[in-house]
Amino acid sequence: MTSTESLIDRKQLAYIASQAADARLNVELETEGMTLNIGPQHPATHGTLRIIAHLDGEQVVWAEPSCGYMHRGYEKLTEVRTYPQVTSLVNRIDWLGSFANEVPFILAAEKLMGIEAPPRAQWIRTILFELSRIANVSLFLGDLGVQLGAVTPVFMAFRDREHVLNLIEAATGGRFHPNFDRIGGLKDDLPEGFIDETRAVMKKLRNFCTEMEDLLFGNEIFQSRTRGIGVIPKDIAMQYGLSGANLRACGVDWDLRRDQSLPMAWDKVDWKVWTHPDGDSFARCWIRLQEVRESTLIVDELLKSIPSGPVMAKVPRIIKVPEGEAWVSTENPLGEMGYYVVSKGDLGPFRTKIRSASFNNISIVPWVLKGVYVPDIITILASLYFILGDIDR
Amino acid sequence: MSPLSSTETPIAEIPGDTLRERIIDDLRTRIGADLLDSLLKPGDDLWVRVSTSAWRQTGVALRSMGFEYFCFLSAIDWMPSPFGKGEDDPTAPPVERDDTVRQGYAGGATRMQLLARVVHPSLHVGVNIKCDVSDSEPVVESWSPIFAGANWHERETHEMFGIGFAGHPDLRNMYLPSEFEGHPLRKDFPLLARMVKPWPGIIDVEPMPGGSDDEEGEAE
Amino acid sequence: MPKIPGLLKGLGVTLNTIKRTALDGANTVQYPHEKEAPPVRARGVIALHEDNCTSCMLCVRSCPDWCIYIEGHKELAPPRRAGGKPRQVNKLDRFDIDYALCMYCGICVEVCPFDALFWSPEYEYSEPNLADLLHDKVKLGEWMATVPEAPAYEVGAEKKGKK
Amino acid sequence: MSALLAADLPYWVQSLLRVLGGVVAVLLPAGAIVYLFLFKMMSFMQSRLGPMEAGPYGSMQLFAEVGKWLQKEDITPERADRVIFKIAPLVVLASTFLLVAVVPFGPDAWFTNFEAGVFYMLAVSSVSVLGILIAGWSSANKYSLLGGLRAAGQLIAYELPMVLAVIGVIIQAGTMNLQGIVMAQNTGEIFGWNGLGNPYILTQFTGFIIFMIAVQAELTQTPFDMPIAESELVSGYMTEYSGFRFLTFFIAEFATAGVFSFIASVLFLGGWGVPFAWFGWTDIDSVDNWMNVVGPLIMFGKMMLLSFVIMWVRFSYPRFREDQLQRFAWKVLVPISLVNIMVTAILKVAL
Repeated sequence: MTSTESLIDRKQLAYIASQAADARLNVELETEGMTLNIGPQHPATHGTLRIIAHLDGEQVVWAEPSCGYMHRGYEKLTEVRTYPQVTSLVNRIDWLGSFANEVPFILAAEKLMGIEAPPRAQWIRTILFELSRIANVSLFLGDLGVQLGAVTPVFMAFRDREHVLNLIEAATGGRFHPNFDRIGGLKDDLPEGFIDETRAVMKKLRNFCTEMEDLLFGNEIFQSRTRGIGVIPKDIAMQYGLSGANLRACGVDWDLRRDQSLPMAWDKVDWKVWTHPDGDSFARCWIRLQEVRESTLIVDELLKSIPSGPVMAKVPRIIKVPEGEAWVSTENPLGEMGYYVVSKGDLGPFRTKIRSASFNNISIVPWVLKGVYVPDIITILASLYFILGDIDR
Repeated sequence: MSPLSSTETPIAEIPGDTLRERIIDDLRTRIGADLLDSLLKPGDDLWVRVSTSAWRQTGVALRSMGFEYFCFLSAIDWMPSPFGKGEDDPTAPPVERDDTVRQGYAGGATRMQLLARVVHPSLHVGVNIKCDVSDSEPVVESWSPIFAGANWHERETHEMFGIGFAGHPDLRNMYLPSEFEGHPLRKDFPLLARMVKPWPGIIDVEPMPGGSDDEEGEAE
Repeated sequence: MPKIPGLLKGLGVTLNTIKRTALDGANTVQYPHEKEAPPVRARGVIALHEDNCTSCMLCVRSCPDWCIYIEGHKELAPPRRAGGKPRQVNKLDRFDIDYALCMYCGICVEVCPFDALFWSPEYEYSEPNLADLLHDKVKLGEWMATVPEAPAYEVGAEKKGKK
Repeated sequence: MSALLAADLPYWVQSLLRVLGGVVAVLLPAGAIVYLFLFKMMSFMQSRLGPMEAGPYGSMQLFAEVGKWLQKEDITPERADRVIFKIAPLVVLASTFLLVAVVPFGPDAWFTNFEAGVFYMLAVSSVSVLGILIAGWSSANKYSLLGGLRAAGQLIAYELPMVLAVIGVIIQAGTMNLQGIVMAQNTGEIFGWNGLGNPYILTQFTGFIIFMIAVQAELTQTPFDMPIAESELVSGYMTEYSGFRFLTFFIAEFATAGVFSFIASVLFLGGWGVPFAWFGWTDIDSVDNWMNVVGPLIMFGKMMLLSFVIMWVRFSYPRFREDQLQRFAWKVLVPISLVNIMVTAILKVAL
């Protein structure tokens, strides 16, 4: 504990000292601070997040996010819904990777019921999970360009993400909100031609990653904008509960796909967890880029070994989950997404605590934004990557 | 600038139940009798209930045991909702609802319980910690000096359940306007969406005009 | 080989894309003139096969948004076998889906035990007025014509073609 | 427009022709750049087709956009400094018109032809800073203020490399008259070979690169678009403008891009001229009259080429941060251009 606190203290002391020096200068120059509201309607917040930034010139003295413009009360809503109805709800938490939201909830319910989906369903779940990760993070890569002033990457991202969405739609019927996961398996099997189509699309996505590397990540301007900006040390990241690529960018080798046993197919294939020692904005973005590519490889591998068989285990027609509590979290596109489901043996959950990744990821913003410049606010926010629905739930 | 890099570590060992038992023992030696109850579901997860006064101390102990990763903090209201799911027929007699408070894993004595989860980043094992919150004085010591990330979670819990956190720097509302009254995630807070509109699921099929009550073949 | 500066590489990527767009065509579709066919499973709109509905209320009750409204009455129908007694059946008076509320989860289609509800990939039914999105059974019935055949399954699937 | 006509026409006709010519010389490049590069090239870079509905291949889209902007309400923020707020876009546009006044389009096709043309050009190009600064200040908006201040800092910082880059050209040409610079390039020779003339892009390549970078910054195009920076400052100094006034800014942005490309082609690419040796011309009086028609076309072609580069860079790059930009200007561009001047001067004297 002491080491972490002293680190914060040291940083803050250094910051206070620099502020005091600035303040003396400001007294001489008679400058005064300015409060800048970034959002709720602002191009950089892609949603309705508001950042209150107190500026001294273009430097941030303190900044604080103010969320809740999109609070939908999902934890309350789950309490009046049945288990099948909840999946269509939690779809909308992180709306770019919807399918990934359903999985931990369904797994929690399955855990309470003591059933497990058949292998084919596990495979397809994993494939769709990775597809939604690709759909989500590839849009992040494009959006990153826009936040940094490059207009072209976002269109390339939309172009190639479209193929992934088409795949998800062909399999599940919903482009954004698949609602395909069921307790005990999946709603349906894959349609004909899905496997070949997916292989072709994965190739396109890898090409897209290369393009992004050339267009954005290799660009010296991009590097100078992101390298060394918004550095988050390992222990601070842990304390704030940062997860996913944000945590791995701090050099923590932790991926929930690998580091826990879930009835999913990740442990059936060989893949790699990417980490980066720097902990800055560049590292976070770079990890995400590598993860998209890694995901395409995972999907390719899974498609090779997909078992045949049913996609639905035997479950009663009316699902009542036995009394108990369960916590399941998975490595979602944004980070660790978990559900703490409390059941009282009813048709619906008694209480669901939704632990969404962005809420934790964005709670570090006041810490990390201290002393940066206004343009860096945008870089850091973009690299932390949040989705409003995932913060506010 | 450091070079781009990646690591390739073998799949870590999945934490076993012996590890979890060791954690309970370790925690017991650190906080003693304040560890009120624990539950270990084999191959699943670990629940620990500590006394309200030892909440902060538990956090410190867990931190020093290596549970550095703060996952979430929230609360559970164990009182069954007096409103049900809002799927009642207003014409029918009111349904009887069981309103006994039954706590979940690791027991408890009060209606409100605090629930938090911290994770050991290298052992990949997590602990769910619970603590009772008294109805009369719902204040618990804050975890935010131990886990900086608890700040927002405590704000959220304060707002949604009305639980106070002593030592928290800034317990403003996160989501709701500051003048909002009530604590939405408490079970006695009605969900308005289900109150303002009648349930459409009430069977609305006109019987045969003066017809016989012959039900044969109805379920065509 | 000397490293090409990232700045030039970036210019190369955009130039390459220009070339690709010019030669292979754009990735966009000129919407009102040409349309992309949605996949067969696409959840566009819910179509109602009115004759199959028995107003059992299962769909209404399973709807998370409470956006389906059913009213019906009982009626005598001709007997199934010659010489039998006339049957009493439920006839629909009203079957409305409020598409302003619907979140396209498809639970109603799934729970329907009598195959009265189907998904159609039809998507062009936007309305300037929110209230006009409440579609009645006539409108829902018209969409039955657009319901496609279910696609075949991928290799390895257990079941073979079903609704 | 032409000095040949000047002798024969009454003064008011001359003035009218000059004004009309100026409007054409500003609006035509602006329209061409917007349609070809902003609408079409950017779309093609992004795997889409761009506007297709208005006219064949969307060629009338620009008129539709103008019509749309003209219909929009002209909003002045309540706490804005009204008069200044309204003047600002006109000041920015005015600097564009002032700039085009010295650009020669042919042996006799020029608006004014005075000796200190380069000096004048560099001077009036800074007028737009004034417009941007007062637009940012008078909007009574924090984003606008930040944008305006950034613009002021940036434009002043890049004025210097631009001036220094041009000095090399002036030294080599020995004149500040733009027409004279065109002459010098087209009558020049490379090691005795005059088949290409001597376009200064060859000898002043460093200067050309620095000039183009400075132009990019001067135009506030990506990677130097911090004053606008839509993801940070919404639209910077333009945030509060709507309707016609926004249109004015918009036209000014692309027209200035065109005019700067004109100037760059005059300074570095030989301007309107073709190598005089091709036709046996020796000086400006011996140039055939048809160059007054072909010259503007050549200029237009070179302008499009340079604006293509400007726009290509704009659509490909992310943007710098304000302090990085300043560092780049003062620590990289200024020293390099100073060295360039020195080398040019030494070579000029030595050779």
